[in-house]
Amino acid sequence: MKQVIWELKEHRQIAKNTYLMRLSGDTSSLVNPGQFVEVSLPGFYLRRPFSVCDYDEFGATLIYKVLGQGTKAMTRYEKGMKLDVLCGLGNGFDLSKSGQKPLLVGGGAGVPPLYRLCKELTNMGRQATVVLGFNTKEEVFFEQEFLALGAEVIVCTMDGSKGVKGLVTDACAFENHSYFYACGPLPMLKALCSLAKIPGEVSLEERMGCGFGACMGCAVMTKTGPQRVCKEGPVFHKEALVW
Amino acid sequence: MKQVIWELKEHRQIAKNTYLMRLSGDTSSLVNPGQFVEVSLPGFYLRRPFSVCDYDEFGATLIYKVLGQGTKAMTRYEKGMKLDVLCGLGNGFDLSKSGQKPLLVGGGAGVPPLYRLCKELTNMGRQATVVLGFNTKEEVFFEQEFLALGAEVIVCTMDGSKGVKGLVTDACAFENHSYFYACGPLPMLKALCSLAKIPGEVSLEERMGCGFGACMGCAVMTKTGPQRVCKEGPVFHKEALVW
Amino acid sequence: MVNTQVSLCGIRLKNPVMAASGTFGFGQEFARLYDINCLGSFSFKGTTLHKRDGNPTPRIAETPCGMLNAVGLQNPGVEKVIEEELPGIAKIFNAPVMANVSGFSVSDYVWVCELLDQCEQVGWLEVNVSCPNVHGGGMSFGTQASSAAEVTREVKKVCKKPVIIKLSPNVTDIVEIAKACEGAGADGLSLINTLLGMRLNLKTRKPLLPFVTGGLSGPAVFPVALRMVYQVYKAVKIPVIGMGGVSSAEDVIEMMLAGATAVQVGSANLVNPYACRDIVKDLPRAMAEYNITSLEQIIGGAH
Amino acid sequence: MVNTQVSLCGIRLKNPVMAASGTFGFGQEFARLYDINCLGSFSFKGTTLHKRDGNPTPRIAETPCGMLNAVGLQNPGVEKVIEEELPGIAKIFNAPVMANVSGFSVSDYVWVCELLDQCEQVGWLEVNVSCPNVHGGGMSFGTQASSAAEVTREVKKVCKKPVIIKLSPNVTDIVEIAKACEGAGADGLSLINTLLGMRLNLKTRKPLLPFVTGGLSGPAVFPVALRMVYQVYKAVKIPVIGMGGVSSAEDVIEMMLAGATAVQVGSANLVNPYACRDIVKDLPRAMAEYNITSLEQIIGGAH
Ligand SMILES: Cc1cc2nc3c(=O)[nH]c(=O)nc-3n(C[C@H](O)[C@H](O)[C@H](O)COP(=O)(O)OP(=O)(O)OC[C@H]3O[C@@H](n4cnc5c(N)ncnc54)[C@H](O)[C@@H]3O)c2cc1C
Ligand SMILES: Cc1cc2nc3c(=O)[nH]c(=O)nc-3n(C[C@H](O)[C@H](O)[C@H](O)COP(=O)(O)OP(=O)(O)OC[C@H]3O[C@@H](n4cnc5c(N)ncnc54)[C@H](O)[C@@H]3O)c2cc1C
Ligand SMILES: Cc1cc2nc3c(=O)[nH]c(=O)nc-3n(C[C@H](O)[C@H](O)[C@H](O)COP(=O)(O)O)c2cc1C
Ligand SMILES: Cc1cc2nc3c(=O)[nH]c(=O)nc-3n(C[C@H](O)[C@H](O)[C@H](O)COP(=O)(O)O)c2cc1C
Ligand code: FES
Ligand code: FES
Repeated sequence: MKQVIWELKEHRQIAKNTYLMRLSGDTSSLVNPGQFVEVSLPGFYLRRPFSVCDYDEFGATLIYKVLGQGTKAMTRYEKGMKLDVLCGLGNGFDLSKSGQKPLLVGGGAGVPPLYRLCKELTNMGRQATVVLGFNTKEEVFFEQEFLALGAEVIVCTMDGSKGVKGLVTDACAFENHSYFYACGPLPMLKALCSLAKIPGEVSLEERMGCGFGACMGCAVMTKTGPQRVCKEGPVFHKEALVW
Repeated sequence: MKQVIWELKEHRQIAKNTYLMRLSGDTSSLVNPGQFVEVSLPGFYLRRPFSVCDYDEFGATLIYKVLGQGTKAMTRYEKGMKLDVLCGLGNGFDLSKSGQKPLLVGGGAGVPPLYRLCKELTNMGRQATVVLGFNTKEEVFFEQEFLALGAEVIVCTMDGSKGVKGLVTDACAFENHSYFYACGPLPMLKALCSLAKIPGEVSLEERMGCGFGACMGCAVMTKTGPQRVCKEGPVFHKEALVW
Repeated sequence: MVNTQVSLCGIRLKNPVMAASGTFGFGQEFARLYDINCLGSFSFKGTTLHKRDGNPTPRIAETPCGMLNAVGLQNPGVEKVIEEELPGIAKIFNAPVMANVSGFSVSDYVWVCELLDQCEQVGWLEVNVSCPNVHGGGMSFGTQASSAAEVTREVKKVCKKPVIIKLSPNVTDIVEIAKACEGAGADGLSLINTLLGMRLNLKTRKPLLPFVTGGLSGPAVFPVALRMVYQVYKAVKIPVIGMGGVSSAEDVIEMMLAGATAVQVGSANLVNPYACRDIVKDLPRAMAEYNITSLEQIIGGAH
Repeated sequence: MVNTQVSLCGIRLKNPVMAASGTFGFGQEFARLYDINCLGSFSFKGTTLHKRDGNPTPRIAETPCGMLNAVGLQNPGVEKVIEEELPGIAKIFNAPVMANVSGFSVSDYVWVCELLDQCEQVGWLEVNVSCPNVHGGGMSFGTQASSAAEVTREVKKVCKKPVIIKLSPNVTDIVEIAKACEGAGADGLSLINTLLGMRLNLKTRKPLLPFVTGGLSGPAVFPVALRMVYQVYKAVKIPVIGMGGVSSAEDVIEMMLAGATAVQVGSANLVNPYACRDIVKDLPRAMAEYNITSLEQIIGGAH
């Protein structure tokens, strides 16, 4: 973990209520896809956690969905703004377990960290299948970006306005894959874990006090006792969790 | 009173710990010299009161001294910044009483409102004498500006590093004037009022809740009972006050 | 169309938003800025039997997301309020107002309430047993169940109009005091008054307020106020008026879900003179966002 | 040269800045970021007799200038703390630490304190009779003078080290409770723990925290904390540790002027992991600004 100042270089809406921020600055504390950052928002007491969607040595990309007051305020941030960020938080995904044909499942605001994951897996020569779930066509984002990485992409929408109609679970052919990675709303993750016969890991969300392990605000129950989403997580093995 | 948005057009240091802000926007609620505004500072709960130093139909000038956290934050405000301002507060000075040779006495951060006052008095053909008091040479500001209005200007410094050494009271020749106007620290105002045999009026400072008469936070005792500095003041006749 | 009406002790309000006592004077300053008839009502400045000049200044200090005040109940006294202020209010506000009353003895409260109860414009008496800014004042009544109940009981004897007791948050168990007031006949409860706080002046190294302590208000206290409204709503049957840091339409909704029948806006008026109007204007949008069609239906909805 | 040293119950601290319990874990996360030996000391996570998994999540909510927590004393239990955490602390911190203790019965407190009292690294026992986030937990002890005194008395019997009682701000009269603890033998007092607060989730219309209420901390509570430190300092002879919203060197000075011998920094660590270090670094500048040459000399200076 490292406290860094990032400058907002690009900020645009990419789907309904969904924005992309490209930020420049020190990313040296990022080591795994699936790690996250805690962004300090002027006028708000607690920092906001966001997964790193992608990064290089010069900066990182975040994608956020407008959910409450903080993310609403973020939409007004302008190019050139400096953001105080705790970077390199959490464990991230375990690339070593992927097998040859990993399945990546993302729902809504859970899609961003899968992009970096997919990129690294593809670079390792894996053939990733990406299932992206949204409520409706207007919310879909990053389909093209995943395709550009060379992944097979299946889009699902709840209302059927695009791609497969229904839940991501309806579109997951677990039997064709050896391992899965998932990030999204809790009900989606629970459903996936109970349906999937294959091993896999999921990235959890929890309201956080600190984001770096100090406050015990974000504990989730695991087979070995409570663990911190921000420190031992956000990625947990399917088998470790006690829902 | 009117709530307005002013844009910061110019911002520079003019003396030790002393800054000038030129702001553009609606000034239609200003009617008298000596009125003040309440500026909302991002990140601070209460607004900050500042006297209007000068204005025209396009904007106003404020001069502030760094005193605490809020004014310290203000020094970092950049051109283009928009400020939420309650404009046109308080009564202001009574021009009609000035006589031909009014005496204007300002101490430190109390100098700004005297500039507009002096300007209006000069425009009315009065011959103003302005006594400006500061701690030291580095804090002196607006001597030239008052001279440019055609006023006689006497600068005093406590340490004698510029002009008359000592208090403004040492430099006030009350006998040559029919009326005085004063703004500055409370001890200075008290001393003036007790020394001056001539009539006059003083502008008071008080910590404020609202600045427009709603909270009774700023009351000062007068012969007719407690009165609000923000509403019945900030300018009070020497005789009205009960120190 | 959304319905913002609520009923408070039998009086219909066009919406639950009221200005809180001590932050709205007698309405005049605000009436010059906007038509205050958009408000459900307002509670006027705390009124005492005799005129009070209040505490020495400074009376105000800033705090993170809030402020301290030690105004000390400066007011012209009940007679002047009735003779001068109420006729003034009649010109700017055409619904019932809430008369906020303070005192230094039970008989003070009784006297003032009896007089104000007879004024046509007064819809409710809001009996402040919780002002922290006067020595030997209301605060002491509001920090004990027995004395809060006594004031309630005696005031009720002389009033025909609904009597609302305004409670202090500076207590171990607000529920106990709320129940005692209900038991003594209170028609409603207002909470919270200010939390007792303090600041120092680092330059002089002395308390910033010559009164030493002051009452903390503003957004900083909202979570404490909400908790107390929630707890008291659960424990009593009479309506609760929620206040403490309310600054937005969302805050109003949160207070009502916690159990408030009406919601007062205090300090927000001081930093944004249009706060009450803005909140009222914004209510329909916020209601739509949270699928609320009638505010009255959400009262206590979080329980 | 300015002198930042203070003495707390006979133990010399290089400066009065300590991290507050529950916001600094057992120091490990922070030791990875900076050398925590720059701190006066720190109080480790509230420790109970048996291991506790804490409350269901969410345990954290945001408030204006502050936060609510309902962690519920998640900790590995006193034995694991002694076996695993204290040796861990030994590697990163070479001054005495403060052992924060919670319990659900007087005997709980006694057991845990007795065990921790024997640990070399422990300088003081900080007995938390004020945790609002456990049902039937410490809070009930801290809201009554008699039970707070009882815990104090029993714990004192088994401890050689200074016993500091951590008080709850959710009381009508903190001075009464402080005096009761002093009378029962307390060597010092820590205040304040969190104020009881609450938030709702407007989308679900239910309490945001499944525990319903949470403890309010952060800058929002600073004026309340300062007032209590001021009041308690005036009433007792034992040292007071001040906390509640402290986030800057100026806040430390304000707390000390009000009467604090040492000052704890809590929530600030969570939003700025370097908060304690930054405050310590900034102290000499702030002292110079307010003409302070020795911090020990300003304790209670506002009285
Ligand atoms: C590890 C992690 C990674 C995340 N990555 C992303 C991402 O890449 N893109 C994205 O859009 N969102 C992401 N989220 C969710 C994101 O943090 C929340 O949407 C955001 O904090 C909401 O802030 P707000 O101010 O708009 O909401 P408000 O409800 O106004 O916030 C109030 C408080 O609750 C917290 N909070 C509210 N909702 C959530 C939530 N779902 N998860 C965690 N905290 C919450 C806020 O952080 C804040 O402290 C992630 C969350 C976690 C824990
Ligand atoms: C009618 C009026 C006109 C003023 N005009 C000017 C001016 O033209 N130029 C100038 O430099 N200063 C002026 N002042 C003083 C100015 O308002 C304060 O210096 C400023 O508010 C300090 O803010 P701060 O955040 O730096 O101080 P802090 O001490 O951090 O502020 C804390 C709180 O105290 C209040 N406060 C602190 N000092 C004062 C004070 N002396 N007077 C009133 N409130 C105070 C602040 O407004 C704020 O609410 C005027 C004050 C009044 C009442
Ligand atoms: C300047 C000021 C003066 C107040 N005067 C009174 C009063 O006279 N009577 C009263 O019952 N409450 C008084 N209050 C308390 C408010 O009515 C309200 O209960 C409290 O401020 C909490 O609400 P808020 O956070 O919205 O301000 C006063 C508050 C402030 C800030
Ligand atoms: C997340 C969190 C956990 C806490 N846990 C404890 C605890 O275990 N024991 C304790 O005595 N106080 C605990 N506290 C209270 C703090 O130590 C401190 O008294 C309080 O937060 C006020 O200080 P602050 O405003 O600086 O945070 C906790 C506070 C927070 C925010
Ligand atoms: S958020 Fe503080 S420990 Fe995870
Ligand atoms: S500051 Fe509110 S009445 Fe003057």
